[in-house]
Amino acid sequence: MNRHETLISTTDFKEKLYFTVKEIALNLKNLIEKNFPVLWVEGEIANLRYSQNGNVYFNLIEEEASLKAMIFSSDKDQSIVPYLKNGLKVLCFGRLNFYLRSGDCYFIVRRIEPLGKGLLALKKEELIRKYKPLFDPNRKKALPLYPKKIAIITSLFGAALKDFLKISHNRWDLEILVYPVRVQGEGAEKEISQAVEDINLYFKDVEIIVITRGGGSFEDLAPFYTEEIILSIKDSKIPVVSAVGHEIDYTICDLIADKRCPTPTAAAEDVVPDKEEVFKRLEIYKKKYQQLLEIIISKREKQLYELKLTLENRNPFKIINNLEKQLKDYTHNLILRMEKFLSFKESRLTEIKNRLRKKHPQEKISLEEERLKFLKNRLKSALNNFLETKERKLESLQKLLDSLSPLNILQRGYSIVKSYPDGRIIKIAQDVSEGQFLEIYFSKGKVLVEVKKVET
Amino acid sequence: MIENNKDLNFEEALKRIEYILKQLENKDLDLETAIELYEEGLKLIYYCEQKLKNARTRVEVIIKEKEGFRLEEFEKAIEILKNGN
Amino acid sequence: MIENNKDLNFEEALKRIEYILKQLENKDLDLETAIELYEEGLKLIYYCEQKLKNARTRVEVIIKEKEGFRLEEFEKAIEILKNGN
Amino acid sequence: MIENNKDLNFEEALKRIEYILKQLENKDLDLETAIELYEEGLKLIYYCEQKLKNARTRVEVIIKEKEGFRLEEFEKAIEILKNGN
Amino acid sequence: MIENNKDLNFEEALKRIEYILKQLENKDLDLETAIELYEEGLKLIYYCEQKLKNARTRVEVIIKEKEGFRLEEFEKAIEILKNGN
Amino acid sequence: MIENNKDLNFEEALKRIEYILKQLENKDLDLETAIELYEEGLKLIYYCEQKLKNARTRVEVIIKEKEGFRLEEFEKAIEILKNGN
Amino acid sequence: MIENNKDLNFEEALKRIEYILKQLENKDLDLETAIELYEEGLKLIYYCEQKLKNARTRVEVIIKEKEGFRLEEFEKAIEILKNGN
Repeated sequence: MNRHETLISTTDFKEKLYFTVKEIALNLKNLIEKNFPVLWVEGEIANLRYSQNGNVYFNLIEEEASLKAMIFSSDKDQSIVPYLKNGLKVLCFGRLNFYLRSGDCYFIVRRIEPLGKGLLALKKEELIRKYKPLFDPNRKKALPLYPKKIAIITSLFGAALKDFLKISHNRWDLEILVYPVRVQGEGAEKEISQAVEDINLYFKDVEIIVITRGGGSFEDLAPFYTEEIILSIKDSKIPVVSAVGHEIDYTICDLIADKRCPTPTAAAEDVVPDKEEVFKRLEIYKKKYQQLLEIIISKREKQLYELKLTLENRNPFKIINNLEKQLKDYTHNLILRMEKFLSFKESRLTEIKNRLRKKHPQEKISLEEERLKFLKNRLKSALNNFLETKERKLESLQKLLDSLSPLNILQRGYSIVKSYPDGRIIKIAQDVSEGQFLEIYFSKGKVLVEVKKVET
Repeated sequence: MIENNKDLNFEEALKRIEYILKQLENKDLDLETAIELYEEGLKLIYYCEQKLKNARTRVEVIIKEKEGFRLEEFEKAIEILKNGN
Repeated sequence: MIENNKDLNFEEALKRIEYILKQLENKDLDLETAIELYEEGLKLIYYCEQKLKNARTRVEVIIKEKEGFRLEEFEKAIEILKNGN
Repeated sequence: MIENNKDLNFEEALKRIEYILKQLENKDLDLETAIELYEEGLKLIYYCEQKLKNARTRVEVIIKEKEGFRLEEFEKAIEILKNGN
Repeated sequence: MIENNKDLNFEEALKRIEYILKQLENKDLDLETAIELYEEGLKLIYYCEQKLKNARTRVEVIIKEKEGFRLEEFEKAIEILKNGN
Repeated sequence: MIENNKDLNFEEALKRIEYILKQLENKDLDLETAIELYEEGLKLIYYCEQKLKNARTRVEVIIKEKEGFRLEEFEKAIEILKNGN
Repeated sequence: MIENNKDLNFEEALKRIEYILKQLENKDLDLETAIELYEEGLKLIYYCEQKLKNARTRVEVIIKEKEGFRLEEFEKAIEILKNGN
């Protein structure tokens, strides 16, 4: 601002009607280049572009104002160019140059410094962008929890080492190798990278590498923002712990390392296990073991006891008792059924006996006796009838005979004369001789006569 | 005409009597014959009467016998019956 | 006509009696035969009466026996029955 | 008609009695047969009664035996039963 | 009917008893068979009772033994069981 | 049924006991089997009790041993454990 | 289960101890296994304790020479480097 004022005051306008282009251009060139031999300009980069010939062009702007700027390829500050980008606020060092032919005024930049974040931040951002895959948390190696050997890369005389050793002293059964390096200044990053490579190559039994240093200025920490650090840590087979710089700000080394600790003290606490803590843990484990085993055994004891009770409950006595009862029932039933069977048979026999009794032949005998009596009577009466019939018949025959008796004529007065004693019937007198006896039959009675005389 | 009447059984006797009665009904019958027939008839009738009387007596005897009967006797009787027949 | 009456059982005897009765009802029967039949009939009746009497006695005996019975006796009886039959 | 009754079991005896009862219902049955059947029936009934009496006695004996029983005796009994059967 | 009862296990014996009980409900069963069944039944029941008595004793012995038990004895027992089984 | 119980570990023994308990709940279980199972069960329980007792003793021994422990001894023990296992 | 414990580093030992703890948290763990694990665990814990009791840190400095590296005791190294530098 001060320099601007000076420029205006020294440029006195000469009274002239007109100027030629050349006059005014030369005048401007003179005015600008004379008044601003070298200067620092603060502004924001815009319209950044790279030309074929390697020159870099951009505008420096501030609100409405803009200044064309360029870096010649021969001049350009190689370390910064990669970090340039639109919108970046920078402080540029250089001189103003007016070009007659084009009438342009360019600020020829010799050096650029970022404003705000600073160069380290820029570098960090750029390196992060470049090696993005390497910062993937998944790539990070796990640290052995109980290392036997670790290596520390640090300055032998720094406070960091003192702090680290103080914490780790007899904290664990551990071998600590110190790899002394410079931790600041030109080329320190090369020593550190070399150390990482050496340890990887020659001390393979080292389990953790710790890179540490105390806090310092940006300049001091510059080695930890280098590509060398990234590449060596990336290639390390041994996990790397970084405890570099500020507690708040992470260096590139912090980011690429497998673990970052804010301070050397914290690193020691993190990397070196605490035997007291492990003792405590083991003590707890012991107690837990005891408790858990007790639970297991008690559970089994309880379980077994319950099984025992159940088994005793299910002893075969119950079955035996039931079976005995069943057998008693069987006995009872058997006797009962046999009794029933016998009773049935007895009642059946009684019934049959009664039936037989009813069939007693007595009845039949009586019946037959009756029948016989009847037959007897019939026989008697039959014979009687027979005889009576015969008698009656005989009687009638007799009567008939009587009625037909030749002697019936005697009733009428006839008589029958028979010779006597021979009884011949005398039908004619001739048959009679004198003196002969004759019997004369009358109807009633007869007489014996002697023939006196025969008349023929 | 009159055969051995002893051999004549009751029925034959009766038949003979009936025959005699038929003869006697003949008016032309010779008196002597008639008287002979008549007498024969009378005798046959008597004979039959006697037979009947005997029969009745025998029946009574049989009935009486039965009461004094024993099984042995019965069997004897059976024997007698068999042989007697 | 009368067969061996020992073989004659009760029923046959009765039948014979009935036969005799029928015969006797025939008026043309000869008197002697009638009497013989009568006698046979009576004897048969007697025979049957005896049989009935025996049966009665036997039945009474059976009932009495049964009360004093023992199994051994029973078996003897069975034996006797078998042989006796 | 009576078979070897020793071989006759109770049921067969009962059946025989029932058969006899049926026979006795036949009116035309001969008296002697009837009496014989009746007698056989009575004897069979007696036989059965004896069998039942024996059965009862045996049942009681078996129960008593059982009370004085030992396993050894049982096995002996089994032996006897097997042989005896 | 009684098979070799020595070989009869408890369950079979029970089944046999039940069978016998069922048989005895059959009114047509022959008396002699019934008595045989009855006797067999009672003997089987007795047999089973003995078995139960033995079982009871065995269980008691097992329970007593258990109290005086040692692991070695247990292993011996296992051996015996294995062989005995 | 009892396998080589020497090879039976605690858990298997418990399972076997549980199996036995389940079997013993079966109403149709044969008496002899029930007794055998019961005996086996009791023996298994005793076996398990012994195992538990042994376990407790062993735990105590382990704890005591630990007190007199040296690292070398530990490594010997490891050796023994490895071979013994 | 126990691997060659000689080769067992501290971390593995602790892991094994923790693994055993997790196993023991299973209440249904087999008894024999539980005791074995318990014993192993306790021995491992003891092993770790012994190891820790003797825990020391040794600090050495890597000194780069023309032909490789040399390890130097810390104090001495400081001396050397101070003077040499």
